[in-house]
Amino acid sequence: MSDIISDSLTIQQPLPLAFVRGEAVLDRPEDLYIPPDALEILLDAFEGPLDFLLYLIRKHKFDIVDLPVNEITLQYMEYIDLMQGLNFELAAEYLVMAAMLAEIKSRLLLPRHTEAEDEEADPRAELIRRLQEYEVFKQAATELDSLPRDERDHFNATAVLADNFAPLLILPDVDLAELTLALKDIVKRAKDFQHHHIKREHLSTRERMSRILDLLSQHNGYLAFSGCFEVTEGREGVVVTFLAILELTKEKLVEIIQVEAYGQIHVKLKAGEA
Amino acid sequence: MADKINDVQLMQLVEAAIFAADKPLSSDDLQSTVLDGFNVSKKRLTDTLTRLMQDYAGRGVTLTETASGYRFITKPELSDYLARLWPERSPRYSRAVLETLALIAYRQPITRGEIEDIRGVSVSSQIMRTLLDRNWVKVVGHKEVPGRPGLYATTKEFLDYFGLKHLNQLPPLPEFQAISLDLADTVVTTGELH
Amino acid sequence: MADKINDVQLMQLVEAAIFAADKPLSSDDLQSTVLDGFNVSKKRLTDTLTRLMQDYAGRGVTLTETASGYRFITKPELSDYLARLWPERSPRYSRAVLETLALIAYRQPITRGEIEDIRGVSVSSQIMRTLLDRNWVKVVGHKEVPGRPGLYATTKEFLDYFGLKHLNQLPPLPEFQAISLDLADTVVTTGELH
Repeated sequence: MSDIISDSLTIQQPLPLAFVRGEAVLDRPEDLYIPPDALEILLDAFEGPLDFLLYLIRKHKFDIVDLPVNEITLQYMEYIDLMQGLNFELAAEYLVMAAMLAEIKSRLLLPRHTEAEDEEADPRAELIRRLQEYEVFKQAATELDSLPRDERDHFNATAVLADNFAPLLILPDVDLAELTLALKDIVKRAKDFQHHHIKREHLSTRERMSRILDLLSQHNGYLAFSGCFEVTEGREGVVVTFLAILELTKEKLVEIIQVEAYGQIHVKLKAGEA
Repeated sequence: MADKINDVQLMQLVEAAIFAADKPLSSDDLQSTVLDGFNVSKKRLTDTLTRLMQDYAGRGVTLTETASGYRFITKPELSDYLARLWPERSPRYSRAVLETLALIAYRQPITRGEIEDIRGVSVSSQIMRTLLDRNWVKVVGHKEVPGRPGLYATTKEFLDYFGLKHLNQLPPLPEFQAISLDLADTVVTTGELH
Repeated sequence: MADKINDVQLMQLVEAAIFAADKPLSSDDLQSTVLDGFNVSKKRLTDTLTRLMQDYAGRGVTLTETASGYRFITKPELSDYLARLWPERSPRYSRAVLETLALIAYRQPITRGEIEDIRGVSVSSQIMRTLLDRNWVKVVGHKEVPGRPGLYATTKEFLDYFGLKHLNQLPPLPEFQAISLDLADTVVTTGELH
């Protein structure tokens, strides 16, 4: 650390800085005086050398655009030296800035040829630009901090869900092919342990059986035989219904009742089924 | 200190506190937090809460007092719609569910026992519940055998879901027809008709 | 399906949804969830939201719109009292965090190196972590320079947190004062003056 310091100081060789340092403590302007034990705390309050420089400039009511390098460098070096003297760990950025200030100062002191001036930028220009830019964002940060924000200026207003709330359940999709595939698996398994009958019963009859049972349930389990038929279905439909009723009878799911000869025939669900 | 607070401010503060708190707030909670230092009488606070309840009576959320305090709760009538804010995807159906559904579709009306006989494994109540809850199958009657087991058949919703007009639009399964799955030995020959 | 919903029901449903949701809800969010199937026109929904805003104008909570959508928040004037509900909340952020955030907000997309150049100090990983963990900033790409450093930008959550709808609602940046160094003069005089 001290090596870096002596390096940066050598850059300022032409300046009587050692002399200034000797006078520093006595000459410090009152508004800038900070007790040494508060220095570390002070430094913590700055966001780096640009922030610190801005503070010095503002304290002296200088204008950034007219950066008085000598004054500022003087002040800056005083603090840096003081802190070095007190063995404070200074962030490298502060030392780099010290070097930069010293360099600007020395360049300003060099005599220049008038013809070359147009091409050669003022050595302060870059630092001024950086100070200005930093100050803009420093202020932007303050404004951002003053915007009303969550958890400090406003809080989320929420309501809890009523007791009867239940999340929407998205049910799985099933493809028809999955059904037939499942059935093929069953058949494959069944083949292994079943004896084979040839049976060519068409689905329509089984479906109609379901429908008649359903229809009967809706009519308290009792329906006129003719009521089971849908004449508009045509001959084929009537035959399917008839076969379904016979099949249901055979499986003892329904009874066919006729109280007297040529009387009304009824279909009844077995055993008081309703 | 006992600062003044007018009725409007009091109501806004109580309202905002109950909305913002992450748990129900009792009158005591309110007094010891947001109202601390205002010296609001018990009666005045109760009146404020009553007034708030009235204000929210016709709204989408209502102020309710529960055992642990006051909180805003969404109107129960809206729950079905609010449910769509948090959809939950249920897992895919198991092989057992699909096989059971297939058997009911192709062999209806069929009892659970018959399904078990054909599948060679037992069919859990959970499987039947899944299919019944989905409204794809229903009990259309009971078989007159000991225990009177329910006879399952597919529903109109089942046909609608699979885009079918009739069951006979189900893909034909030649292998399935060639093998007898009918353990009850009720072989009928109706083949000529269709 | 396009079910009917009357104005009162619509307002209650929208109100309850915004109160119940755990994040702000946009018009699109509302349409695709709670209003799905109701066929509510864009205008009708906007009118409903405007009406709700008016209804809550004098209350302790207000309906506001930020980048991600609508939500109810407590009235800012009440914050000092409401803060007593959470004795140790309301996180404060250091100047370093705020300056870094301001740079990302106004100069996005920006690399960490560029932030360091402007601030004149290094930006600790801790600072970036704080901003990333809060979901206020995210890496939106990489700059095509050696090391391919991440380019940071602010998020919708950042806007929501600061109650903004768009980035252009951020306070305008103060203008630079033009650098007015008269080179010929200053170079000569500086040396003499100091």
